[in-house]
Amino acid sequence: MYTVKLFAILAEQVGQAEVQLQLPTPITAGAVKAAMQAAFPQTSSVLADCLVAVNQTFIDQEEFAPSEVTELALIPPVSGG
Amino acid sequence: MYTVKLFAILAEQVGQAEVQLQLPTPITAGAVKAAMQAAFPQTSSVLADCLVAVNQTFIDQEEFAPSEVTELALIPPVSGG
Amino acid sequence: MHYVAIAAQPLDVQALYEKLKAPQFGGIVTFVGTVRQWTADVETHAIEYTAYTEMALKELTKLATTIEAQGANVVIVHRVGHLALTDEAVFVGVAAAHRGDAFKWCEYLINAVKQQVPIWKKEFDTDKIRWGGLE
Amino acid sequence: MHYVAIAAQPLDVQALYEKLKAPQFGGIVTFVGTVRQWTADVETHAIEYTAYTEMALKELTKLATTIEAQGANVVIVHRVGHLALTDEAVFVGVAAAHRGDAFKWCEYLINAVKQQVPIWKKEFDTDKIRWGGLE
Repeated sequence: MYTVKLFAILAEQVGQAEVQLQLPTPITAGAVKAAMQAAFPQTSSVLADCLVAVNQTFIDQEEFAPSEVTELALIPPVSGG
Repeated sequence: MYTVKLFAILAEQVGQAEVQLQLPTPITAGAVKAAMQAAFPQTSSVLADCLVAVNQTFIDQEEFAPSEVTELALIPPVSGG
Repeated sequence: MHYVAIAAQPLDVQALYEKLKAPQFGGIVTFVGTVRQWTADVETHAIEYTAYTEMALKELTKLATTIEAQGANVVIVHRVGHLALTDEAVFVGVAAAHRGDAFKWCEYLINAVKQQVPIWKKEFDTDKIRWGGLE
Repeated sequence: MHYVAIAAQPLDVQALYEKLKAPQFGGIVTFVGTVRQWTADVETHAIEYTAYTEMALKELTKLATTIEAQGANVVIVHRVGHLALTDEAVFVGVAAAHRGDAFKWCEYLINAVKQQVPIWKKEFDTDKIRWGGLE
């Protein structure tokens, strides 16, 4: 099980600031979003617009071995400024 | 005789903040600069780049009757900011 | 040297401006974003900002160092917490030798902050609550 | 409402910034020009600014009202007198509803100030005295 940090509307929809998710190897952005959607279907529409961050860096198509992953996060559309 | 205000390098070259000049009618930018050059030839090279202000507004080709002229000034290239 | 921060307390605009000053940089451009009352016909009362703080600091540092490498001082601070009308949400400042660069880099930075730094706003409007970026 | 001035005393950046704030204007861009040490290989120690004050105020007011008519608050203050390195020579601030306008108008205003407002600088450089605008 991996801990995935949640923020903003995503954290509100789930009622938690982080969740535990089962993920396949290698870890990819698509795998994190698919596991989140399966576990918390109410996040589905927001998830479509989320990015994934591994170790506090946005990822796109990269693949990660479990040993490379220290911190996972789902990033809803940002709106600072 | 008309009082003409001087500023910056022009005031330094003449050693005065204003001068008295005889001007033809109508009053024009060209006439002010020509009279200044005749009276103070040492200002010649700076004068070439000066503008003239009548009543605190830059003038170009306009002509003024004496009764319209409250304040005359020679404006060296500006360099604020 | 750049200064970046995620701040839980009100922004001290004067103190942030002072960090930018340097004898070699004669042009200082700052952008401050404040909580605005009206967006078209939607009236806003307050905004709550949250951040993924560690990652936001990393992103801000990347942005600041990229610009500073071109010859500039950069300060970026984003507020989090509950903000009222006219409260400062973000300060972006650039000091450079020439004003054209300072304007260009400051505008680039605030646009980049809005696009890629993990900070979110929850807007308390008269009609309802809105999450920024979603509608 | 705009605020323009020719100031014999040091500029209070914080106070000038505060004049710009308004609930309807969420983006505030300011430009501050300070006395810079190096211009290419010329080293500057100090600058003395003088102005044709009454006319400068008229020109600043024209500039400010033109921009404010498009929906903005404008503050422009230029210092006169003897300034040392890093002293503030000019403050130009624009508050607008949208940041793109605030950046565009602020840059327009500082360019216009430099081109058409009767203010002059006498630069005390290591090698000699230079009048701005002449070489």
